[in-house]
Amino acid sequence: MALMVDIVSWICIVAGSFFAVVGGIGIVRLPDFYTRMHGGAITDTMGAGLILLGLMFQAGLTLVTVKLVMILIFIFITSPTSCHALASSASINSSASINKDRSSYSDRRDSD
Amino acid sequence: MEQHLPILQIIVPLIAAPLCLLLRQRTLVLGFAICVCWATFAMAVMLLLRVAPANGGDPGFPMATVITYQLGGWMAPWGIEYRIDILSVFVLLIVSGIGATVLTYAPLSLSREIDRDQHYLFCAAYLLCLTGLLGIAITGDLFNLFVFLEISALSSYALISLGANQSRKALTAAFQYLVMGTIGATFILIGIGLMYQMTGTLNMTDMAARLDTFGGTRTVLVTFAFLTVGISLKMALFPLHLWLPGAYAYAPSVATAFLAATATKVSVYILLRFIFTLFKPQFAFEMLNFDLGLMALAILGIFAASTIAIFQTNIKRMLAYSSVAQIGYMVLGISFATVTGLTAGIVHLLNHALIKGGLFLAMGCIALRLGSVELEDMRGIGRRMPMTMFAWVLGGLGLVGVPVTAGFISKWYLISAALEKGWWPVAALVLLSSLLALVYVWRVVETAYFDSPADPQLDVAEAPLAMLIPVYVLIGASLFFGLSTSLSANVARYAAEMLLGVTS
Amino acid sequence: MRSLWAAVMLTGIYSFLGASWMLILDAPDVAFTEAAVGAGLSTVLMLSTLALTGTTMKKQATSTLLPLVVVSLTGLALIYGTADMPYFGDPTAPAHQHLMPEFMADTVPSIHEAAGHHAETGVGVDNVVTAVLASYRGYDTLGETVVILTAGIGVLLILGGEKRFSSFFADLSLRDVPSMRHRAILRVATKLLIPYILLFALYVQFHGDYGPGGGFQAGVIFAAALILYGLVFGLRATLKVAPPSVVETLVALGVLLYAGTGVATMLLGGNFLDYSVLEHPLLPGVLPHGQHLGILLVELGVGITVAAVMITIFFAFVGREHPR
Amino acid sequence: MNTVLGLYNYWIVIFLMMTGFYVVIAQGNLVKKVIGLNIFQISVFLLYITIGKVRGGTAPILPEDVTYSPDGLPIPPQGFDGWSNPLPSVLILTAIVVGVATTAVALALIVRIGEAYGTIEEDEILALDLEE
Repeated sequence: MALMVDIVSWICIVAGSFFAVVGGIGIVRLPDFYTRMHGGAITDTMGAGLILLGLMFQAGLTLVTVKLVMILIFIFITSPTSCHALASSASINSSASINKDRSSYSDRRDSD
Repeated sequence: MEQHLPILQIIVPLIAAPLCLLLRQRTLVLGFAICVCWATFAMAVMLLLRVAPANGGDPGFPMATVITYQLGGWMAPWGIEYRIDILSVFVLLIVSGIGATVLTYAPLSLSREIDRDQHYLFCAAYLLCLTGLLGIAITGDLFNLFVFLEISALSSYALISLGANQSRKALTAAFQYLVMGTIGATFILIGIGLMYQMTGTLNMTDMAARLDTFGGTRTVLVTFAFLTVGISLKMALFPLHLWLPGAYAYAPSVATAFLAATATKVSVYILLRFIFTLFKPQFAFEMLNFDLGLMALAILGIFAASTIAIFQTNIKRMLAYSSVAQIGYMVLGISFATVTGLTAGIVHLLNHALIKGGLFLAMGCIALRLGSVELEDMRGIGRRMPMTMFAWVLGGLGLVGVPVTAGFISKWYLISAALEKGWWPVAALVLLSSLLALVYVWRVVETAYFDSPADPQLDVAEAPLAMLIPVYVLIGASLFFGLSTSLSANVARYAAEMLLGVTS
Repeated sequence: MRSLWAAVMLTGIYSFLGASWMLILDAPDVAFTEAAVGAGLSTVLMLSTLALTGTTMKKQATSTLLPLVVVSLTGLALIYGTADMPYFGDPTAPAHQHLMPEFMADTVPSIHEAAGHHAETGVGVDNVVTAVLASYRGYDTLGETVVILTAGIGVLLILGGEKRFSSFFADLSLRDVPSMRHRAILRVATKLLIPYILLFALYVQFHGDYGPGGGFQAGVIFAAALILYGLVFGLRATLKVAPPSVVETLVALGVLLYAGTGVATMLLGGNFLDYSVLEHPLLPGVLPHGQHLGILLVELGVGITVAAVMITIFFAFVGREHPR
Repeated sequence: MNTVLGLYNYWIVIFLMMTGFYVVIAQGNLVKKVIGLNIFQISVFLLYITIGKVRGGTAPILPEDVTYSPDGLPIPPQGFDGWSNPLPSVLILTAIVVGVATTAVALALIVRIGEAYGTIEEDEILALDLEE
């Protein structure tokens, strides 16, 4: 049983780390602001969520798990909110910067 | 309550600063702050009486009295310890005395140079700066010294930036000071960290004792370098002086007078503590030939800064360069590493504080009436503000080192220390540098007395009495210590003997 | 790096990584503070400065040779200095042998013992960092609180105090209205979060005896809650919650509480900040006594001052905003 | 080899410190200078924390059920050989506060300089000062 829990927890942690890395790559490589935000969101939800879940399995039914659940809840509140704030302020203020990003993306494609 | 005197010396101005924020009302705060400053001075005098030898003037009396105070009731080296010897009390006296006199002078000058609704904040910052400087002089703990160094530094950045009402250059000067001061402080922080790593303690006395057993040579060497470079930045030792002229030239008159007279002196005190208490002179001077380097820098600084001072048109800036040169004299005295040399350096702490404080206060009077401190605006000022300019001339003579002034005493000790060691070229250079000082002082005197006023219509009155009295208190004190050396030079001599571990 | 925004954000990330490193090196208190201050507060302050002064810098034209030489020399000197250092983590290093055993064993001698009086020894606090911070070296922490006070006064002197707000209000209403529509989600989320942030601040404030935390961290978190409120609900609403004059009073009161504790210990016959004399007859076993009471009071003073100063600084920066 | 393994942590920290120091003195933009100061200081904090680390030690926070060895020292929890040094942590807590205080004052000055000169580049400010 303990082995099972260990295996499940490590699968979660490794998968979470994998998504965090994928999100990081996304932030760097995706073409414009909005798609990059998608990369950031992956890190927040799948990455952090799975790692926390894995840690919960490690901790068992203790106070630590309660704290981890709280962290998870707060991430689920703050992450979409900050994404929303970012996206809305981008759409209000800096349409120019998005266009610029697009053009730089097409430049890059041309040169590839 | 008497056994708590050491801590009261610090926490009275410390507590007064937040109280200024609560009082807020301008006159109330100013009056309160002035009272607090004088109370601080009174406590410093009481401390002197407890530390000084019972039979006053007799130079043969051994200086053994050291007051310690355990903060929090924890024994040193675990807790923080206040440790007051004759040198600390000497610096405490200088700082609190100047602080009280300058603040007494302040109200009128402040109303001209700073918004009235900022005066309570100014007083709070001034008291914090005073607290920081006093806290440095009194503590026996290296990290505590760093904390108070930063209190005084942060408040002086704010004080200097207040000159922005006159000239925006005050802002850049304050920023430059902030960057260089913070680099200096960070160097000191690195030094403290390495010291702690090598000795496992922060108490300076304990550290000095443990350095003998645990001192890995190379690490201690680097530690020494970082501590000295850091403090040299803070005390504007040539060539690390670049922040000082701007900062003193554009700060409000009151802030300039206070900082010029005290801040760099306290830094010199820290240097003395590092070299003599922490590392022992044998390490610094015999192993490293540190004295020769220090002497070269000092003499270079004296000549370079005095020469630059001659070409300044802004008189506050000129006096600031002169300050850099005077720091050179103090460091030169230290670099001799003899009792006479150290006496010269230490007594010059007091003499220069009085002279420069008096001169900058006189400049504040001129700024009040003229609205300018440029040389060309000062033409003929000697006849219109005779009292102020007379004080200025007396102070200027002190800078040159004319007999009967305090400056003469410093130079006398300096030259005799050089001759004692047989280094007559150094003595000659000191005399030569006085000529440079004479040139820049004379330029002002000539313009003030022998040129006709730029604008004869402009009505310029003598400065008010409330400002003249503090000016004359400082200038008068500098003359007094030029005549009677029992207080200044003898105390300095005791301090020098204590630092070198000589019992006469 | 031409974009200052990016530079500031990277500094914040560096500070955060530094904090993680500190955590690995067994300094949770420091890591906590560094994350809250270096990664949080400093970044916010720098960003608000950038909002006022522009976000790009021009290309570097000056020569970089001299700085490079200076820096290399300094670095080489330091590396030379490491040669005689005890190795990393060496438990026999003098730093871990001299004062530390007494700190850990809670057997630091006090002047009461030196004078031959019987007295309870030690501080009796589980978090040794807190014990050293608030009691053994409590005076340094008073100095630290005064540094914060100095920074608050300095920023007020440089940027001007509350007087600026009166002129600021004129165009404030204009600026607030259009953005409100887009902020519905933000406002709900913020309202949801702020109570928990405040609760967490209180927990950190009063839990410093047992785990990482203390007045400084709590003050920063408390201020962060208010700054968040200000960012989302606008300055006008924030000024109603925390009027600048009240905040300024709190700045002073925090320091006075700390220093006042010290004065109280002096009046009770101990040395300055000697908490062991703080005994009282009220509710034994419920209210803290002696060292515990002293630490509680001074940490509270630190927390109040830090929070109030941070809010003051935030007001000063925001109140400065250009009406362009 | 032993030396490298024993001291590498210090060297990394020294490299980081010097990076910050370089930014302070080489950059002409005032905000960049403050950023450099920040990096410099954070790295010095890391130096202190490095000094305080004891191999096999744990954070100096005693668990509730702590037991003491015969010589009065608390016994570290299972899996650890000792305690890391609390003193550097305390010093750095103070130093962090000093650092942020300096940063705040510096940034306030930059805001005023930006308003007074219209630029925060050092060479442009210098040129403007010389014009006067």
